[in-house]
Amino acid sequence: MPAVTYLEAIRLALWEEMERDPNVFCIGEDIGIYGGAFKVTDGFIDRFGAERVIDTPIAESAIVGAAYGASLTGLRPVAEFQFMDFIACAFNQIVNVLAKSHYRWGAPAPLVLRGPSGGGVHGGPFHSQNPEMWFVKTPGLKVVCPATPADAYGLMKSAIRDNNPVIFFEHKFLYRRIKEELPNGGGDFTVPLGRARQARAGRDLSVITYAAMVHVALEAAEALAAEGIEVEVLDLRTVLPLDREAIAETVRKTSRAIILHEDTLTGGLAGEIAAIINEEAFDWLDAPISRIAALDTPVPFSPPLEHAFLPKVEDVVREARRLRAW
Amino acid sequence: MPAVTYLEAIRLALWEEMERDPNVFCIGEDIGIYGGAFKVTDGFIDRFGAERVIDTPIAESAIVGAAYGASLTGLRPVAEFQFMDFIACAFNQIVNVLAKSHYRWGAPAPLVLRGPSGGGVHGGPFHSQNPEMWFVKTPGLKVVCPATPADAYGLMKSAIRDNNPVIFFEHKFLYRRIKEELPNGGGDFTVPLGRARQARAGRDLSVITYAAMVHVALEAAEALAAEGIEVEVLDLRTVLPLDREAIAETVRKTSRAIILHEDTLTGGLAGEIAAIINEEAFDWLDAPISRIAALDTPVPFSPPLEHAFLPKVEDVVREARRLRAW
Amino acid sequence: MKKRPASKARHNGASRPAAGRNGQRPADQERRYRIPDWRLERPQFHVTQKRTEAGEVRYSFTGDLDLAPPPIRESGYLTREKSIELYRWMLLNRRMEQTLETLYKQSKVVGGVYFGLGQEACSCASALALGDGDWFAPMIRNQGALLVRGFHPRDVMMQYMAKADSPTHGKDGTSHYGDIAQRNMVSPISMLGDLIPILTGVALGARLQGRNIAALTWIGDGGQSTGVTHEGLNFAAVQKLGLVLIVENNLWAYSTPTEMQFAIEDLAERAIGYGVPGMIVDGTDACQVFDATLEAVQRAHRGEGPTLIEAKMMRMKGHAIHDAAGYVPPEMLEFWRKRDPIARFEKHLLGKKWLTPAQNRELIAEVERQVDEDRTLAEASPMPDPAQAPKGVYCDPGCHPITLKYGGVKPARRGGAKLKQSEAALHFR
Amino acid sequence: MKKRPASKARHNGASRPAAGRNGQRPADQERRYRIPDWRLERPQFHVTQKRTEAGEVRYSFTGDLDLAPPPIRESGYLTREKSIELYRWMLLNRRMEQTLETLYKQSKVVGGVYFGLGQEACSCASALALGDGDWFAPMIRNQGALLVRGFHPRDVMMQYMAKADSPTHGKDGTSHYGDIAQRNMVSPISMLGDLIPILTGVALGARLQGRNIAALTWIGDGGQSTGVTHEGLNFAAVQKLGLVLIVENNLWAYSTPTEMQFAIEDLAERAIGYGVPGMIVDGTDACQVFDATLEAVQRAHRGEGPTLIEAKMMRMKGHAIHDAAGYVPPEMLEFWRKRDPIARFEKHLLGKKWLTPAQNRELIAEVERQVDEDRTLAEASPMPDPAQAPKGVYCDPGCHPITLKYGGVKPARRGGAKLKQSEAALHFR
Ligand SMILES: Cc1ncc(C[n+]2csc(CCOP(=O)(O)OP(=O)(O)O)c2C)c(N)n1
Ligand SMILES: Cc1ncc(C[n+]2csc(CCOP(=O)(O)OP(=O)(O)O)c2C)c(N)n1
Ligand SMILES: [Mg+2]
Ligand SMILES: [Mg+2]
Repeated sequence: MPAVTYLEAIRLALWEEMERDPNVFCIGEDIGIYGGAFKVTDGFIDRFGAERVIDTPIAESAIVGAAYGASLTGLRPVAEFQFMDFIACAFNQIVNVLAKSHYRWGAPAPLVLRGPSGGGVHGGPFHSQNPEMWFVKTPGLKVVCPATPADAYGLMKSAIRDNNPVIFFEHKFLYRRIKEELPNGGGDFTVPLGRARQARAGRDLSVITYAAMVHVALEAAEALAAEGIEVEVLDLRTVLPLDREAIAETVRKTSRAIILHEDTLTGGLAGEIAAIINEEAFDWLDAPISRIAALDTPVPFSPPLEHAFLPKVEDVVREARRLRAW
Repeated sequence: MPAVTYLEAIRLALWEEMERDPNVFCIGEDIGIYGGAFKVTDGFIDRFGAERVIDTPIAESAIVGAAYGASLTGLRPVAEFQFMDFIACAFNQIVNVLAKSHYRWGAPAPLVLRGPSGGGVHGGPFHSQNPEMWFVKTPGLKVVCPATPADAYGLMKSAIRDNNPVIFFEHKFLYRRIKEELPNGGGDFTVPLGRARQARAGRDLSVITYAAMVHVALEAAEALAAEGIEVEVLDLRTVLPLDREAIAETVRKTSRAIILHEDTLTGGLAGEIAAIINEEAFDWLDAPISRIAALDTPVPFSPPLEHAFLPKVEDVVREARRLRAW
Repeated sequence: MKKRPASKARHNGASRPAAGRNGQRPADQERRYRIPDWRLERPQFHVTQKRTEAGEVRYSFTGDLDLAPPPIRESGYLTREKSIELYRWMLLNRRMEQTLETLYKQSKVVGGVYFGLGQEACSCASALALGDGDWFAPMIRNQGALLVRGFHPRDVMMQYMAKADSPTHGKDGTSHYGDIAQRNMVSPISMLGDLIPILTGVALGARLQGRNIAALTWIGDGGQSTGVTHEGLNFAAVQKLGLVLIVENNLWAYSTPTEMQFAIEDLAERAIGYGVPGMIVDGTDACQVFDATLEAVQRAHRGEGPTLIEAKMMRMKGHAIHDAAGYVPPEMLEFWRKRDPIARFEKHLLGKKWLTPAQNRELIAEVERQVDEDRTLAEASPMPDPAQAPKGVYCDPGCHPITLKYGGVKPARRGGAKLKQSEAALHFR
Repeated sequence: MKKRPASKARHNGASRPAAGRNGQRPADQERRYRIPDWRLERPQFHVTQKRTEAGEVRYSFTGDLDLAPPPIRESGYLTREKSIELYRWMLLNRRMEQTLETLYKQSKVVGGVYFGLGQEACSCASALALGDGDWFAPMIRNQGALLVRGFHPRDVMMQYMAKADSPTHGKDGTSHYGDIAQRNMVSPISMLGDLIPILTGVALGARLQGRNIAALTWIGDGGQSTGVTHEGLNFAAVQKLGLVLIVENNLWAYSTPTEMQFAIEDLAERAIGYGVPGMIVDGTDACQVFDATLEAVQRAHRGEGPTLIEAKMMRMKGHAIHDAAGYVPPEMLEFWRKRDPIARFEKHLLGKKWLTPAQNRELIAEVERQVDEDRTLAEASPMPDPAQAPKGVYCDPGCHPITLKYGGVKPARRGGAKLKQSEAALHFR
């Protein structure tokens, strides 16, 4: 099997799940004949028909509400947001209806809300956000942010098969920038939700991160290795539920931690992880936990501004040196 | 001046601001003749007329959008949500329009979104939430959560006079349960946004908290004082922007910190504060930071379940003892 | 190239003058739409905010108060037996709510109590018009619908008392519960309008599984202002899904009169903008509600899409038990008290001799017995164990089998389309 | 007690049969509404998803393709001078967008480019109908409106090139900027429909300050499905605020035809459900757009509330520059190419001898010069300084004086009402 991009891995997983389980269907804006703004569902309508690849009016609350309704009849809808920024338009349905469904009245909501998020593509304030924390803050949801094609594939399959509402953030910067061969020779496999992945082993310092920033961390780790600093990179993959053990384990091993995310700093996931480290590995810590995140601003449009906004390899390198010297 | 309740303090501040500045007006559901679900604006329509106390259709996005529009013409709208749970229905307008307004195109949005939040009143999953983290996570907003009548009064005045969108969470459990005399003999005063308040001084341990939990912390501090543990209670008052210095200062003083909030644990403010403490006072810490928060569930309705859900005095006492013994 | 007739029949029977070719027409073209109105009287009310001489702003009222209550409109569908069943549900609905009020006064209720007083015909008759495979999602005033669809008064009572044996085991209160396994009921959601796209989705799910079902929900004159109402109804219309939307126009939304919620006479007019059939019924006339809903349900079963039914009536109590509704002009209550849906239907049944006074007394007594029994059972239920609080947020593996309500999707297998390579939006390279 | 006439005049001139008193009426009562349609032709198109013989799902098209393009409808308001001004704006709009396309091809644009090709009449004529104190908020295809309201082509170009001197200094791109100080323009927002309640609020703010203004915004055939569209328009209708909502029905919403966005013929029909005047114009006819908007603006100024104008036309390019729009049936483009708004208006002006061919050539040349000059200026602007990235999130003290656009609120001082004690909702004790 040839290497596939991150985007192709998602398409493949979605396609295979629709082949495997006729109760999986797609719903969203422009996903039919057009195949979606990013072409994730290109050709799906030809194979599965307009009944299972449903082009909707521009109405995110209706999409989420209808997906939830269909899930109550036993189906497994996969709803696309053209950009994850627009998930804000369905926010109430997600946090108040979907997230509380099982707790309130025992109704599982086996559905997936997916779409492109993230910056670095000069999309500006409305097409670049990382809105995962709105949902990490909401019990009852699961939130997935894959960093690699293999994980995107395996996590998508798990998300579709899960009996809970899963929000699946596809990082649009990665869509066509990274490629890899899928394990298992291209055969079906899943990646469990809620489990982090060691993206690189190291003994001196842990960088805990997810999504596009995994690649920034790995690049920084390369650079730091040349200086003799061996960085361990933990890719969280799922940000709700978090893999507490994996976080504890890496910090207990290295005693120094950087938390890195593309989302803005304040209220970002780094705080949550800092608290977890504190709870699980306080006695192991040899230096303060360092947070590296985007600036606390909307995502600016112009490349020099966006570059200043986003966390960079040199930020990680600098912080790693500082912590090492603590 | 007689002692006023938390609710009366808010009413008074709002009333006085409307008297002082004719460009302040109120907008919301049932706020006119009825005076609002909690009667915060009772009698306002008689004094200020239906023009400045505007009863709207049930349409939270329209309320927020219209308030923002009016603010662009120089007015200072104060929009009421019947329950802050319904702020989810205006979420997109708040995080994408209001929060980004000044950064994107330089338009200040001097408005206040206010309403009752919080549990302990058996309101169930849709009438008890603490949704502050959705907004703390969003740069461009300010978020206020007062714990006392005096702060509610002084912060409301500051919020109305501020040139940014301020979300003002009134804790409905406190509305009529606490009373105090306002400082300044009932004359006009403000409490600055972004400044915490030492609610109790102590040397052994800091409890950092806000809103209704301030009173839980103070009760626990009383109990602990009897055991010789002197607890300092820091009332954050404003949760965005956070008062980093005050947080750092109290932890540097006591070397032990509990962060306490009524919001659910994961993704709650405690994580953010844990990270700040870590960044500002790592070398002072003698024990891991402890987080006490509500269960990671929707707010259950039945009293025994809600009691189990909410953080309690005994939780603080137990954690304080544990940290003391670390 | 086939031309589309300019005045093709549309859902609501809309018609307009045939399009002239390049000919200028008068600027005031008229369009005609059928909005059937089955009411036997059409009172007009008007409530506005006015400053009184004392300088206070209060509601000022004008309206048709001198009308004599009309008879019940004969049903085209209700048999004697079904009529009595319906009457019984209405009695049960009211009696249960009276008991809730008592329980509240005895401080046995947690939180408030919501009532459907004066709206029992609307809740019960519409629910009764549903078929077995159909779905529904009540709003807070449709507690009667729960009974019709197989829940017991004790279920509602236990919810209000937050008991361990309530349908949600204390996790939620009031009529906020549901049942996807047996009764095809989606739990109410406080956020007004949210149920509309959800019920649309239920109908979509069923259709994907090969069944055209009806999916019924209610929305208030106030709640219809929410955006999600628009999104849900429009999507149902575009997809021709069997949503049956009953707009309960009870003249008030909490403290706000309809005049301040919308600028049209009849909410049925909203149907026009979605291209769906819209109509008006008297919400205090059980026959009108039943017939209209039944026809909408039949339309749904035939795959003809959604229907909007505006039911006009009056909220006969405050918003909830805490609300004395002092803002409501008393004349309005007076007017509608003469139109009590149960009294009207009782008179109708007695008048038709479908019910004798003796049978009637027995029925009432039996309903009271049932409610009293249920009340005893409900009170006996314990409060939930606090250890349950953290449980059940997720449907963990094994927690629920996902049941395909209509047997699952049988996909039409098509050609050999294969997954092919694809291009992403270019400007986001 | 004053009775309200049953068929009182409503905004859209709706009428219905007078209410009979307790008399049964036929079940198909007709209602009549005036939806003026000023178009001089009324082509019908119909696009559906169909499976081709090759097994692919594609759009299938039927429609009135054989109509000859109609003349421009004579304006009741546009003078010769104003007409030429309007024509000039349309030329400038198009020329600017052509230049943006060039800049894009030269990789000088950051992100994509959006075009209003074929929609210039709609953007420019509607903006031109506004008065000085009125407000507007463009959507992405209304770049012409920015020019009409006093921005320069270089502003738009610099936005697209993300330059330091662009109106947002690189913080945002495309036509996403605004100006509350001078040009009364609210910045576009990507989330479709969000501008509608905002413009309603602008009109509310002005009215509180004693001025009835018009507040104009546009929404697409696709964007009107969003809930916020409904909430905003309904609120404007209830409050009788001077919102002027131009529904740009350009037959496509990204890749989705109108048939899949709504189930009615004309989006103007939506006006009925809000009780506001609704009408239809040919969006490629600058005179129709101008006159309709002007009358709506005048209505707003008289305090008569909102107006919904549906402008029918065609999106003549893809959704944005990356989109080749292969899904659009080519016949549709062909049909509308013959209705190019600029060519039609040019012919109209030449035909009326309001413009000589020589003047026309000079005008076009001048517009080209202006765009070229602006392009040079725009290209010369530097990229923003990264140090600006963290700045400006908040309006810190002193950062902006809050200017009262219409002099502030002059409250009617009333009696001696004092703040009195009050009760909270009881069941939340
Ligand atoms: C989105 C939303 N906003 C506000 C509320 C608070 N609220 C609950 S019921 C109600 C009034 C509802 O009026 P209506 O829809 O007419 O229903 P009725 O109570 O008359 O049956 C309001 C404002 C809510 N539940 N949801
Ligand atoms: C709430 C929301 N959902 C999705 C989008 C993505 N989107 C941008 S433009 C567009 C199509 C808009 O179509 P229409 O409203 O007809 O405007 P047109 O492009 O035809 O002018 C979509 C789906 C958006 N901007 N906002
Ligand atoms: Mg109502
Ligand atoms: Mg369009």
